[in-house]
Amino acid sequence: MTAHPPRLKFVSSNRRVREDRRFVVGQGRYVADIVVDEMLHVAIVPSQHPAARIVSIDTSQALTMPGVVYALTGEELAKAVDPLMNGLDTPKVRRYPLAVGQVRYAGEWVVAVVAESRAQAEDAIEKVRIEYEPLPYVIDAEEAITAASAKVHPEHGTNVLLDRTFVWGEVDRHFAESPRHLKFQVKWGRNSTVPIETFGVVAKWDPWREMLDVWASIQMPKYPDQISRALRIPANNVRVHHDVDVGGSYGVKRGIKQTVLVSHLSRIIGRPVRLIEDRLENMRAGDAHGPERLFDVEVAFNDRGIVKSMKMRALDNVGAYAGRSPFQLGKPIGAIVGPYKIESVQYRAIATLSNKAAQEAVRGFGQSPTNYAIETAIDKVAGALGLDRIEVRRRNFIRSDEFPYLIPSGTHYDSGDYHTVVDKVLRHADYDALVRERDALRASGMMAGIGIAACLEPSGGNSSFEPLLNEKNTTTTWMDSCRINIDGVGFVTVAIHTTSSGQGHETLAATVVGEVLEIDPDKIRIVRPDSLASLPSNTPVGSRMAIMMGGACYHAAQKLKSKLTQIAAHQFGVAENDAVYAQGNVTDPRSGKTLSWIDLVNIGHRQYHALPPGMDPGLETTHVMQVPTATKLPEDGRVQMYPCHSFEFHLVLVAFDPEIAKPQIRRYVIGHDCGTVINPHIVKGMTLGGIAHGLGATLLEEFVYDDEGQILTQTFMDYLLPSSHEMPDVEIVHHCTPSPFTVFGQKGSGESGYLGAPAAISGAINDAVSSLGISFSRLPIRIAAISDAIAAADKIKKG
Amino acid sequence: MKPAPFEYVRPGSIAEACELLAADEDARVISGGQTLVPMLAMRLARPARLVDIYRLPELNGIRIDGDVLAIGATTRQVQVERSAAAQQALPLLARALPWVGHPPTRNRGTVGGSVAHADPSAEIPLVAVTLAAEIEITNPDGVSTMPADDFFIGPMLTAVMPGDCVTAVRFPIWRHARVGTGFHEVSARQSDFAFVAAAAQIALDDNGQCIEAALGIGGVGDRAVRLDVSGLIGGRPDKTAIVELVRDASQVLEATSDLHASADYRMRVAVTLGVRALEDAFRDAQGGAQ
Amino acid sequence: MKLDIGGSETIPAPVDALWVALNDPAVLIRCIPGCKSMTETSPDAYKVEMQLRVAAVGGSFEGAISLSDKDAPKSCNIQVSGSGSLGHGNGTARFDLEPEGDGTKLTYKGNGEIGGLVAGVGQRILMSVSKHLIGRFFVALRKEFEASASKGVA
Amino acid sequence: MKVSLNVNGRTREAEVEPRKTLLDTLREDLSLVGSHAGCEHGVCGACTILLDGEPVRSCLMFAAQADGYAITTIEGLAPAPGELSVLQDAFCETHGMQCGYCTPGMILAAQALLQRVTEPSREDIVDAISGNICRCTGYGQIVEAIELAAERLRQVNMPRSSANADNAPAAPHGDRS
Repeated sequence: MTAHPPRLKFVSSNRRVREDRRFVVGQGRYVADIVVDEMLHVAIVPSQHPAARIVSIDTSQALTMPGVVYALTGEELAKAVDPLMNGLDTPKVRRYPLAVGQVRYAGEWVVAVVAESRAQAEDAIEKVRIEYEPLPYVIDAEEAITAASAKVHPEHGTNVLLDRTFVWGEVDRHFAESPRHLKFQVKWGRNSTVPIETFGVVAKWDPWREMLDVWASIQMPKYPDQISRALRIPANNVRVHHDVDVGGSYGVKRGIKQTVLVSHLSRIIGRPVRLIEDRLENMRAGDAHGPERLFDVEVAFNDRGIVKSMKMRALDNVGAYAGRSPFQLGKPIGAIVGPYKIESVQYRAIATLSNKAAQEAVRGFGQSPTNYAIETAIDKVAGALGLDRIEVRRRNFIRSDEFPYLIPSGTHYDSGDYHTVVDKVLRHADYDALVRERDALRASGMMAGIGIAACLEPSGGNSSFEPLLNEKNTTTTWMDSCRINIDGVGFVTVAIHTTSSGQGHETLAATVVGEVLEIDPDKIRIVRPDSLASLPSNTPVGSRMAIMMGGACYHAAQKLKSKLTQIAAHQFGVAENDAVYAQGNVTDPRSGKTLSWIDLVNIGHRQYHALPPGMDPGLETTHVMQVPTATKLPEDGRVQMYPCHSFEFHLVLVAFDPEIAKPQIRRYVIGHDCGTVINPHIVKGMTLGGIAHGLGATLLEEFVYDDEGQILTQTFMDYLLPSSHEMPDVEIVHHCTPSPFTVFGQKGSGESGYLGAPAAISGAINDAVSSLGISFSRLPIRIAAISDAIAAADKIKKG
Repeated sequence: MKPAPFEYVRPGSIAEACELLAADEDARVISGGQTLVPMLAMRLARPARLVDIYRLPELNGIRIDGDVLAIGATTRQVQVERSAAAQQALPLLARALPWVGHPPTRNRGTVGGSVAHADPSAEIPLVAVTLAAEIEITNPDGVSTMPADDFFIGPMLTAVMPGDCVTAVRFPIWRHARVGTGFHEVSARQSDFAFVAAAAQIALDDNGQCIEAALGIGGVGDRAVRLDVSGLIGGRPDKTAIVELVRDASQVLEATSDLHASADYRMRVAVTLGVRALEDAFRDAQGGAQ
Repeated sequence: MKLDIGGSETIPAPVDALWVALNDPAVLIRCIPGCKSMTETSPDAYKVEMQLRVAAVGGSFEGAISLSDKDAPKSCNIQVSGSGSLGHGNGTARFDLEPEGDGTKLTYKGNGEIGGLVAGVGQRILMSVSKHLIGRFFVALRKEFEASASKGVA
Repeated sequence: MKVSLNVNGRTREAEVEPRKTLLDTLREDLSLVGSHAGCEHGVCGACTILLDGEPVRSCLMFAAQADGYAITTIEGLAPAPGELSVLQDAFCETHGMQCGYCTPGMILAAQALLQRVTEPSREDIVDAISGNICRCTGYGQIVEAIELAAERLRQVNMPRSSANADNAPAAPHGDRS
């Protein structure tokens, strides 16, 4: 299936990103910009308790407030809709958009009030009286999985949603045979992507046409299906508009509960209803929270630092409902050994409920915390042996001649050249000089450290983790699609079937189609039909658009090129293979005859008599693409996960004053290999943005709950996103190892920064404090925590 | 996040503003709104009436009044930042201002607003306390002043009574030939609330002896605190002496803990930054003579 | 979040008079900052409505106050719970009265738990606001007796 | 109450509640939806507009307070339909955005800087946009865009030379001081 064009004209060139033009003039069309006549607005009454029985709800006073139209309780809603989809087979963990009978976390949505304006709805929610009977609650994951803990869903019987141990390879033997072992614990704090746009949705039910129109800030696979199921209406009554710009997602724009809520309200009130989460609603109970994971890792290695085997226990605190989050323990199985030749792995994945907000998908879908744990392990192996951290990585890396490489958990890695990327980075950074700089900083009284992280970005997402963790799920495809049409005047329109959330899909599609058809991509129109007019798509989750949408566009364009060539060959009286397509025209080299684009358009659209026998008229082609390499259900706990694996190598110099302890990133170099780059601007932006996101996770960002189950980070004054001041200049070193499984050799590139930066930055801080005999094992590493630990260590030294 | 309803009034004079405030205990002053509006949006604050003093001409402006730099309450922070007179007369405030919020909030935020809201980590109140500024308060009875130290009580709490309106901040100008300043702050991000901020001002005589010294610490506890560093006066203290003095003086601080920083951290760093601010101020004063 | 309070105040009143005052809703309405009404729901239990205002911060609350373990006129426990737009809170405190000179030393110690909006966005101000409110309570309580004392003289 | 606002050179009237922010008024009453609500408490900067040439948070002021100023929104920057300003074009050239949500505020913050400072240093740029949070880009290409625009504007302005802060149109509104 690989067909690398000999020479790429548009792919990999520094073309402008076409979406940008509308954004710089303020003409993006976000969901909050959409105005539907007669639209009503929703505000939400949040739970103030981490766990409580709802004794009574009195909305009577609220209903008398100006502009108020309706007040909906969970009990009423639950009678009219089905529970939201639950990925795991845990039927008693039921989730509705509003709490039913009981609240399970502080901030949970309890009552929705609908009014003529958002301000009026907010006035009215203050008048809703709810009587609660507080119940025991559990916040900590280790406590939650004990038998004695308070149960978040008593009917489920336990807080454990998933507890599965996989053993891939001869772990016991490898541990027994290895001369050295070490174990450690690290914790990944509950952070997320927190886009600047919250989730928003407008729903309009038309009872006469039996049509639910939905405009939403959405990036969710199978979104219309889930709405239809929950609302118990036919899926072809749900029309999701894809021409809505999404103000950032990176996984979190799921919006099912929000959409079911407003859709139901529109259905019963008979007017369009809109919910744009405000920041408080979003931070407390939007789909805003990501993994919160505790790792216990044990590795077996030899005196040369070769890691033979690893045992990993990952305990994820997924919050009060199942959501999609437990699957975030599944995806890392596809790269469970990172870029290393670890021969066997024991992996215990535990997802536990707790009285915190439900987690949703976040950039990397669980890979980022796991990568942090793996890289920490490699650092610790080097530390235990007194070996150089880079050398230990080199010794363990899969070599470029070993691809495709089968890892113990069943995935083949497609391609890579890790050693070369590392060499390039070290050369670019002048590593020896960097070490000297660190040592000079130390000599001047600063704490300084170098951080190193390698990481793999599995890309081209499929859903193999679903059947792996839930046997009732037999999904083996996560297709994506493209349709191309040449109109009667000769202009090209490409239909793609996702919303825009910053990844430049329109640019990608135009570039790929332009490349294949050899026409100017800027002349190609890209459209996003609504979901009823769309071909199947699984959205940009799983770093998959370059591979899957790019692939679908490529194949659809190839089909179209072939059709044009066949039409011309028929006129020339030659076989298709003997006619030559170039820049939209087709030539018969032997006769020297040429048919121009316009000639071919004329035939395709108007001259049925000239078409090859049996060919359908019109110039339209469609391709629905299967994820490369993904074909089978799991066997014996092993499965081929994502097809492609980008590689990145992060090198960081961090310095800080020992007392103030505010880490300053002095140098940040990343080696980046995502195969063939389709648009360099986009890949660069993804890389830098991912690093900023990873920096946030390492130093600043966390959804914090206090011991009483209250969320302390409800605003941007306490949940801290990196600003331009915190972000260092990043130097990117490119390398290209094409994937053999994709049309141009491209791989995914949206997650790498977030995957590697936490390990690299925390590694640098740990290097800086290593002489004090301390290290930090919990993210985020706050300034005060560093300083306090240094002060304590100094005290012990002095004492 | 929409505020609860309120009435909006824009009085034509400060006298009228004070009458409005005195007549209605649910009325609040609004000026630049950079602190108040977020509280309104979250409905933490819910006045029935906002009395907008932002455009009262008599409240805006920076003027030197003998040995005092008087900054009108509605003077925008950016105006002070760009004022040559303020930079010259009040170098400590000039050093602190870039730490106040970020450029867009300084464009609208006022000096009086920052003082009236009394955030414990706010820089302008810290400078006011450090330099023993006086807060000018106008009410229907007239104009009075109050030492900054008495004015600030705790977070969001000041000695302002119903009917009172902060109308100016009067910062003393040090007229010595050799004045130096130092300002240090640490926060999670540069524009965030300070965990600790330290402001210092020193005056030296021609022989390099310290003749006046002030040090204030903000962010550590409920309010900015002026530390007693009079021990510096009359000497030419070295680093060890400064460290000891600040360490002793900082005993009066009471630190709070929150999710971002521990009380221990705040206490330790208060000393560290206090020392650094003083050292900078000495260096600055010495350099100023050359 | 948890909130611990504690302290002692000297009130210019004999123990018995103070005890009576502290059990008198009319006095409490005057002394509890922002208290708008107190309705007895059962012996020693009241429904209260409050309109809190501390500098820019303000909100209305509905709640309940009850007294228990009374050992007149020496000590009692007080339970408070309430909720409103800013959040909810509940707490218990113990009061001990002992004579001190002409007046009474009132010692209090208690803890509470606060949830909702203020727990999340108001942490930085909560402790100090609660101290301030307690302060206002005692100022008002002292005034009660100063007022009655001056009345007595007249 | 009725407010009269001067937005992008036009006088616009709206009937609003006193509690309505300038942001919501621009978006809902004047159909200028390029200014975005991100946090609504003054931290993210997505709602940035220019008030007499200076960037401010439109979520932190009420429409009732906004009369008498020259308000510029992102819709007021493009010189003609289909034509980008130098700064907007530079953002496109370096791809200084991804999802585009923070972009209008970011561009207006940069616009104010370039009006005041013709040769901004990297630090000037970083500081000028430090109150505008971008979750997508990591800021690198935004800083590049502003550097590029500054350079191009200098070239455009070369013959006239020395355009500096003192005669830039965006001086603070002295009429009110």
